[in-house]
Amino acid sequence: MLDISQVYNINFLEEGMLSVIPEAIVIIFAFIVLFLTFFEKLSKSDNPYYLSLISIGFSMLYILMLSGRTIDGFYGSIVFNRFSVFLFIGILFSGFLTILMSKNYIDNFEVPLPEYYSLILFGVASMMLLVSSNNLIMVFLSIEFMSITAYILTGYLKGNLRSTEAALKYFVLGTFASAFLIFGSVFIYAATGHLNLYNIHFFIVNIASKGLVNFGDIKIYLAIGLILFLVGLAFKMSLFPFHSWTPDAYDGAPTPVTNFMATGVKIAAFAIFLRIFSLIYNFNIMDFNNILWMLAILSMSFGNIAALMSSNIKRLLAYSSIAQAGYILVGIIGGGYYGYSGTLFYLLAYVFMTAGAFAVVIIFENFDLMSLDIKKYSGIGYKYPIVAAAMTFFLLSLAGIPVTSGFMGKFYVFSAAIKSRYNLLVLIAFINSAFAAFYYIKIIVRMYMPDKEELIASLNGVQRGGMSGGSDQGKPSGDFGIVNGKINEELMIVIFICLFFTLLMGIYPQLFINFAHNSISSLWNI
Amino acid sequence: MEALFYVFSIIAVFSALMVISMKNPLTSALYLVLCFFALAGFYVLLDMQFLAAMQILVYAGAIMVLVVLIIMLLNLSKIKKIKMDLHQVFIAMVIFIILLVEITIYILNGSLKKPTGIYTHALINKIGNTQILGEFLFTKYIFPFEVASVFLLVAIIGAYLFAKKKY
Amino acid sequence: MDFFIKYLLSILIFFPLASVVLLLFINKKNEGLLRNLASILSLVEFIFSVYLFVYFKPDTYKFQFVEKLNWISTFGASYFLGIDGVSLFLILLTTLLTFVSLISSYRYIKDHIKEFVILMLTLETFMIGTFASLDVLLFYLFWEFMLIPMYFIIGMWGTGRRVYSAVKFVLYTLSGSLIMLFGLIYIFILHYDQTGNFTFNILRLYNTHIPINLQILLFIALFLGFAIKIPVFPFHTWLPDAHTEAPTAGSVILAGVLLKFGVYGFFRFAMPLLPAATLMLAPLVIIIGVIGVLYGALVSMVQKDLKRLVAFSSVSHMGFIMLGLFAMSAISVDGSILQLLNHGITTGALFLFVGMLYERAHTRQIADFGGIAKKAPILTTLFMISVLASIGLPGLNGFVGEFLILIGSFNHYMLLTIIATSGIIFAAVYLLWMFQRVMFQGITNPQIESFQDMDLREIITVLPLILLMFLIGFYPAPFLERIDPTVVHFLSMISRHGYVHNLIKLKMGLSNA
Amino acid sequence: MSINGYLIVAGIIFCIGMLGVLMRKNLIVIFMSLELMFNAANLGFVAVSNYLNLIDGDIFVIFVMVVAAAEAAIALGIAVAFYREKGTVDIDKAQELKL
Amino acid sequence: MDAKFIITWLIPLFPFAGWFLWGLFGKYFKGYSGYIASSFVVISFILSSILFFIVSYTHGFTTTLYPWIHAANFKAGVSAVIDRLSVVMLVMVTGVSALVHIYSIGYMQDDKGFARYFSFLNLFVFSMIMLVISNNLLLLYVFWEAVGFCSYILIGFWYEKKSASDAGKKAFIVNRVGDFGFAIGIFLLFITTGTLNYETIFKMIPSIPSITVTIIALLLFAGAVGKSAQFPLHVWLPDAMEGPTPVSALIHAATMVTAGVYMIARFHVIFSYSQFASEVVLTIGTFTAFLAAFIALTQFDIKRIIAYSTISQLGYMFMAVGIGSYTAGIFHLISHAVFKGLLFLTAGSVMHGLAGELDLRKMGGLYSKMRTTAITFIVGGLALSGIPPFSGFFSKDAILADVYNKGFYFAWVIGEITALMTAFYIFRLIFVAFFGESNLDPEVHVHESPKIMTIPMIILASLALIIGFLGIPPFNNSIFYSFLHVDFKNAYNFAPFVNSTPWYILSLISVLAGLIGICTAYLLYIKKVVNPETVKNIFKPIYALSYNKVYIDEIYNFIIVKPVLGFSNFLWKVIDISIIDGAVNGIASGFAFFGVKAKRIQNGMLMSYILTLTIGVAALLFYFFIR
Repeated sequence: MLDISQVYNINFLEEGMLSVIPEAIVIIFAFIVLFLTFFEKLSKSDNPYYLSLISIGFSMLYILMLSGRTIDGFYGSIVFNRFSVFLFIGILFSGFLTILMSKNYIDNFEVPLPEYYSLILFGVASMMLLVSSNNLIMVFLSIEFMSITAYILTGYLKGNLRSTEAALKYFVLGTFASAFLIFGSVFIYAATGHLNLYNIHFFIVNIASKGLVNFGDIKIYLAIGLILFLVGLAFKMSLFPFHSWTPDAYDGAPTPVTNFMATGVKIAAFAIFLRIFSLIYNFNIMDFNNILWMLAILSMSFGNIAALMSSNIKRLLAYSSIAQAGYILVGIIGGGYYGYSGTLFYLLAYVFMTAGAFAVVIIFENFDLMSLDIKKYSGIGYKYPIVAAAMTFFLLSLAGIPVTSGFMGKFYVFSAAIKSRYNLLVLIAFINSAFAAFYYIKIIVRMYMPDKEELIASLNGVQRGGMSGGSDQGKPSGDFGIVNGKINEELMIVIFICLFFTLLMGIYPQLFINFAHNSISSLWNI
Repeated sequence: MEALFYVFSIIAVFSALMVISMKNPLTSALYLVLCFFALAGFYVLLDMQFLAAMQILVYAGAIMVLVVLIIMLLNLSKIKKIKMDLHQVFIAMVIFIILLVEITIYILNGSLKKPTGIYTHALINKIGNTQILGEFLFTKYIFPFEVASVFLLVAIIGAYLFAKKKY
Repeated sequence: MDFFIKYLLSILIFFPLASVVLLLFINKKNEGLLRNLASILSLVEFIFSVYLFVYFKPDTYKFQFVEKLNWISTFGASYFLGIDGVSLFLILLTTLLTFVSLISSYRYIKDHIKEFVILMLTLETFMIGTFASLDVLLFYLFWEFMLIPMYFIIGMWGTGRRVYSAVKFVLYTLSGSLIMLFGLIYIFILHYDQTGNFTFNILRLYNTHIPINLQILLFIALFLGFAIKIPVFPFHTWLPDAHTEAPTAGSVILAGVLLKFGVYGFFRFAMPLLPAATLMLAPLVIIIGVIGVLYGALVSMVQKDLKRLVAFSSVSHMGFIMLGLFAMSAISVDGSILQLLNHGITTGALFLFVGMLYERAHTRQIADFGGIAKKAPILTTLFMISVLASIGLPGLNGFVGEFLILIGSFNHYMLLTIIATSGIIFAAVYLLWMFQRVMFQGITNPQIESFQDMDLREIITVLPLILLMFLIGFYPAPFLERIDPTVVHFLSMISRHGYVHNLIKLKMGLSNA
Repeated sequence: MSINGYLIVAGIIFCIGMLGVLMRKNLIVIFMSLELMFNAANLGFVAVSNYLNLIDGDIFVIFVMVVAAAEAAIALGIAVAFYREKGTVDIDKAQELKL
Repeated sequence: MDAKFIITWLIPLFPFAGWFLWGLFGKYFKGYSGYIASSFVVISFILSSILFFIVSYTHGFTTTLYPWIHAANFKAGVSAVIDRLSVVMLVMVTGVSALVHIYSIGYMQDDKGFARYFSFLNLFVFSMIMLVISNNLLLLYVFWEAVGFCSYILIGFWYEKKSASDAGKKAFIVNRVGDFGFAIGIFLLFITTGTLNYETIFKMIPSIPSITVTIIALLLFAGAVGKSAQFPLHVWLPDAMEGPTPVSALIHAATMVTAGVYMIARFHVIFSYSQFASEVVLTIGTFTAFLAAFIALTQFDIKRIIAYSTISQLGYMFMAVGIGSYTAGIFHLISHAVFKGLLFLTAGSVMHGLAGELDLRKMGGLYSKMRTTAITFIVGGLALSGIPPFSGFFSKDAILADVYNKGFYFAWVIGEITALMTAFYIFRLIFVAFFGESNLDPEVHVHESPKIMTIPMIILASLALIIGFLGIPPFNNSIFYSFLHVDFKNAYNFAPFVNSTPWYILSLISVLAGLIGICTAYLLYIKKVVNPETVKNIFKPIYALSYNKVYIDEIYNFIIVKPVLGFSNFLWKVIDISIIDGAVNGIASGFAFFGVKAKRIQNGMLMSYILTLTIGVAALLFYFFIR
């Protein structure tokens, strides 16, 4: 008779609990917000919104207190280290900005508020769990957790056909990809006998270096497992050809949720991929670098080319996010200290520039579907100069023009790849970012250099009729972010935060680079 | 034992095929239940009676009932009308065959790690599979277990939000 | 004062930016104040830059006014500024032309004045930064962001197909500079591989040892970036469009300063970093340059649009500069650098005049003009001086540069220099022909009848440029004596590492083949 | 029975599930196909676990079941919501979002 | 600072100051600018004369104003060489200029651009002075171009006339073609000698391979061909007559066009070391002299006739320098400056009196109406025809005698024929315009020019009468020769005398040729022995050839201008717009095309999304498979 308590240290609570307190804070607050549903008065007011913001703040505070420590919790299911801290901050920022921009957006729709905010908080928690999970079960569970909140949030606008359809597509595709992920885990498990990432890592390093087992035999299982697992992760990272949900889901989802998906989901997915890649993939099992190489090129090329002809701003940003995923992947391919920290840096930069862009999208969105057309942006450079200037900066950052974080990020990951002599890859990436500038500039053109008639139309506030989004008719037709000609404060706060970080990371990135470096150093700190 | 394996295999594969080829989703659902039973059989063969029971309870019992309920809830005759597109079926078959061949070849060519664990057939039978699973679940995997509970709560909220007629 | 001189470069870079902040607080409606304040601030900036000239020690190649601060220590990038004889004048040119173009646009720019002056001053910051930075990353930062204000200036205040031109300008140059960035990063990585240190300090990167075949590839990468900016012959097609549609101020800055960056890039980066490739590929570059000389001249000849003609003439002039730079004799490089300055002054002035014509007649078609000399003698005289400077008439600035280029290149590339020299004939043909059709002959267009001569503001606009034309033409010594030590050191850098020996072998091989 | 046999059966069921997702248009059937895929993975886990004399795989199965159950709830919720708006569960009718 | 320095640099300073003053403040000076400008030039003339005497009684010197260009090992300063050659030229240039300035006051009286005119004229004088005194090739080149530029703006002075601005442009461009060769010559000289300073170059010439010297000489000569309007670049000069007549007198007769001759004389060391180059100079000179005279025979525009005559006379000068008789060349240059300046001024006077009429066919009988003009014109004509004792006789004869005695018989024969034709065409002009019946437009009020114009004419006429006597005794004993020869002693004597035919025989032949020409003209146009029309009909093809200027303009238009313009259009329309820009835009539209395709992948069909995903999986597995 085996006493399991002897095998495993039962006394896990003291240390282990510390490692999940950031998540726990968020989850507890999510519950509190959820309970507000029971009190009609409370749920109708702004309470859920403020509570959510507070929870993020608390979690952030706690993380900063804890930062620098490395805690393995729950028998290695969860790892809290500087790597997670970096990404926690990114995710919490993503959640924070999403909540900020939701306030105004969601108020326009008659939807229950507590559930919405609690779902966002659950989403944040699930992403944090994903980032810190150290076990295939945990990875799978958190991915599903994260996805399911995303599905629900995507379809949150009840009665809006686009929202429901987006949820439907996202759900089917997401689940399909998850199936590959678990099926892949089967083979990884079969080849290594472990589910813990560190154990798998040790197993691979040992057999690779010492030849304890016939590596060639299990290599096939390992490879097929890793490929199928990669499919599941690549789906979340929206790499071509696993990207196909991205434009539709981004398009149909409520814009704050789109932002949440574009920033939070993406960095969480990239973070866990980075961890798994650095622990497992990167050991000559097969040339995964080549696969990623191709995925990166395909993603950036497809994303950019498809974005060229898009006229819907959300779809355009979706395609752009596919391309950005390609760029980020370049950093992972570049590898090493340099490449991984570059990836983290880029991810953080990506959060701010994308969130900023989506905040601007929200400002000019309304119930009319045409408000998402880039024609809507005609002449806003003159009407709302600050917003337009900020938008310009975000777009330039996405395009990778200097003085913005986007440039520094690109520079960082690309130079890492050159350092590992992926010359062709970087060259293609550079060419890509050159012609990608076209569609970002297309929007800037609209904002500042509209055709005469378009300008007149936009100045007169004439709305174009056309496809209207389902049952939204009869709702007030003003833009969401603009009340009496003034731009909503929360959105302005979002824009300013994003602008601040976009510029800071572009002009003085050293702070963030140090941070990213420290984080990466904990990746091997097993 | 081998014979049982083959029997279960044939049932499982056949019923799986029927699930995807039946026009009536209700029939498909019933075949799916059959498939789940076959899988439960496998689990018994693999010393995991607890899992077999779970399989039947959770899948055949809960999920499938839910599915059938939904099929009934939605207008069945309308659902039945959805036809397959031959063109699409053809492409799907091609992809299916390619993937099947690839996966089979890999599975046949590769081999697993040598067994290293201590939970042999004898040990499992000695302790009892339910007890082992329980011990693992509440010690080593306690955290995922807890997360799963939150996860289910979120799913409940989601289902509630989706299925509600109006907010 | 000590402080002022010590941090003069930083002050020069950030003064316009500070001005922008100041201007942000001024009400958009207060157009007069915005204009005047911006002009005054740019004048102050110009006066600051004159200090640079005054305190510059002419007899050394070493970088002066050096400032160094840690910036991104991870990449070894620092806020590293310094100027030598070449960048000194380019900075002076920048500040002068910014001032000139700001006051030139009082009439041309009618709407969105606040945006305009802000963009102009922002542009100035980045242009000066590009010339002053000795750190590759910093350089690139300034270099690339420069596109954005320029893009807005073309796109927002341009004419005709302004959006097309602006976008073409950005995409064209962006493509080039990204490939260039690739090359620069590669060198940076190579340096790391050799020394184990990340550094973007250009002075240290000069010591990177790069195998010759790699050098050639890298040179091509850098070449693309710089050549598009210059622009050199097959990559020039953005230039006519951008020039033609840009507002006057934009054209002036574009021709006067932005085109200089390509040559400056060659001078500062491509050539000293990749000496072997430079020596090997110099004949090819020169051939391209000479083709550019003739091509630009011939195509100018048949242009119907004034601005387009001047734009193509830039292609021709830039060909000369490339010839001089890559002939790599001290005289020709001196000449090239001087010609760089001259081209900025002359073509800047030409664009100013074309702008004045456009403001009055609302057309740029040569055929629509004629007989202006009678109505506007001052305009005619000053325009003629600029045209003659562009032709390279002795006594004006263009001649000194061109002559030095040609006489310096003649020794090494006799035939090509002769071909290039024939460009001076064509220059006379197209510019004089244009001048004749525009300014002389009888008046055919009724709009010309009400043509007004230059007012005081316009005279002030062009006067500094005209005076410079004469100054450089009659007394280029203050310029050349500052350029010369830098150039001599530049050439000694190219011929370091014993590459010259290999080159001679290579050249012989080429001539045998 | 050798472990490969179980894995091949799992693979076949997985592929069949995938085929179902690919060729069916009925949302409900697609969902059932997805369940098939999940179950194939489950079978693989149990078999591998048994072969390696380990338990972790079996635990994974439990979590997969949890996820499957949760997803069933979501899927059917979405199906109902979609049906309410479109009057069908034919996914080809989901055409609002394109290009 | 010594006196020489000050005097030397004061000479160009005055016209330079004049240029600035009239250019910038012309409108405040009004009519006075003419007088002050003239006095400036007169001061320059006086200073030049002082310098002349200084140099005559001491020796030449060089003086530097400031170092101009100093780049690496390339050095060029603004410095002057003052020797006998340059002072002679200086005196001539400033003298003729002063007279033309004075004349212009009257001629340009009513013109709106009065101040502008004097500004440019002063600029020209400045440039010409600098050209003459420059001490290095770069400076020479600078002012070589500068005088070209002045010629450009002065020809196009009446810019409203298209023909005038065209002519100016043509002059500039054709000159540039010559300068192109000149510039390359300078480059070559620089790389072979390492300097552009005259003295150093001349010292090094004997040690340079003769082929190089020949090439350099030919290239430099190309510049001279352009500037001095020799065949084949002579086409600009007749057109240049669109400018104001005093300009023609000054620039296109007396000074600028002779710069080529001066330049060859200045570089006699180079040319004399290359016999081939010198022979080319001789050939071109001879041919041009003949060709221009031939064309002049049938022209009707009086200024053009004189212009062709200038080309022809310049041909004589080139003959002289081509055979190494540099002093003879310079002598003819000086005397030609005087009598040709005179001819132009008188022609201007005629125009002035006839309200700008130039067509010979609309004149006649002017002698009685404008006597001073007529007499001075005839003096000029006689000098041109080489009739003693006018200056043309001495100078032209000195050249032809040298040509004969050095053994270039063919050139001599051509020269004599040309002399005959010269006398014919100039007297044709005189007889038709001043004598015979009047074909004047009755509305024109013919009047003699004011004093301010006639006095310079009279001065020039008297100079034309006396200046020739500098040429006695003939050949190497003359005053002029002995004065100037000092400067040419470094020349290599490549063409020694082979004959010693006495001067009086040769002179007789020349005078005879001149007289025959005059008589023929007299017979044809005064006596009307034969109707000129019949002669014209007899020699119809030749007449047409001459009348149409040997079709050279047309040929140039056909073989150069049109192809170049066509090629340029090709470059622009095809290479630039279609190919390069087409490729750029093609790339862009290619991306757009793929963009549309890529959007099609995203067609909203869930099935196709799943399909892409699955294909991706299959491909990844397949990739592993093929490894």
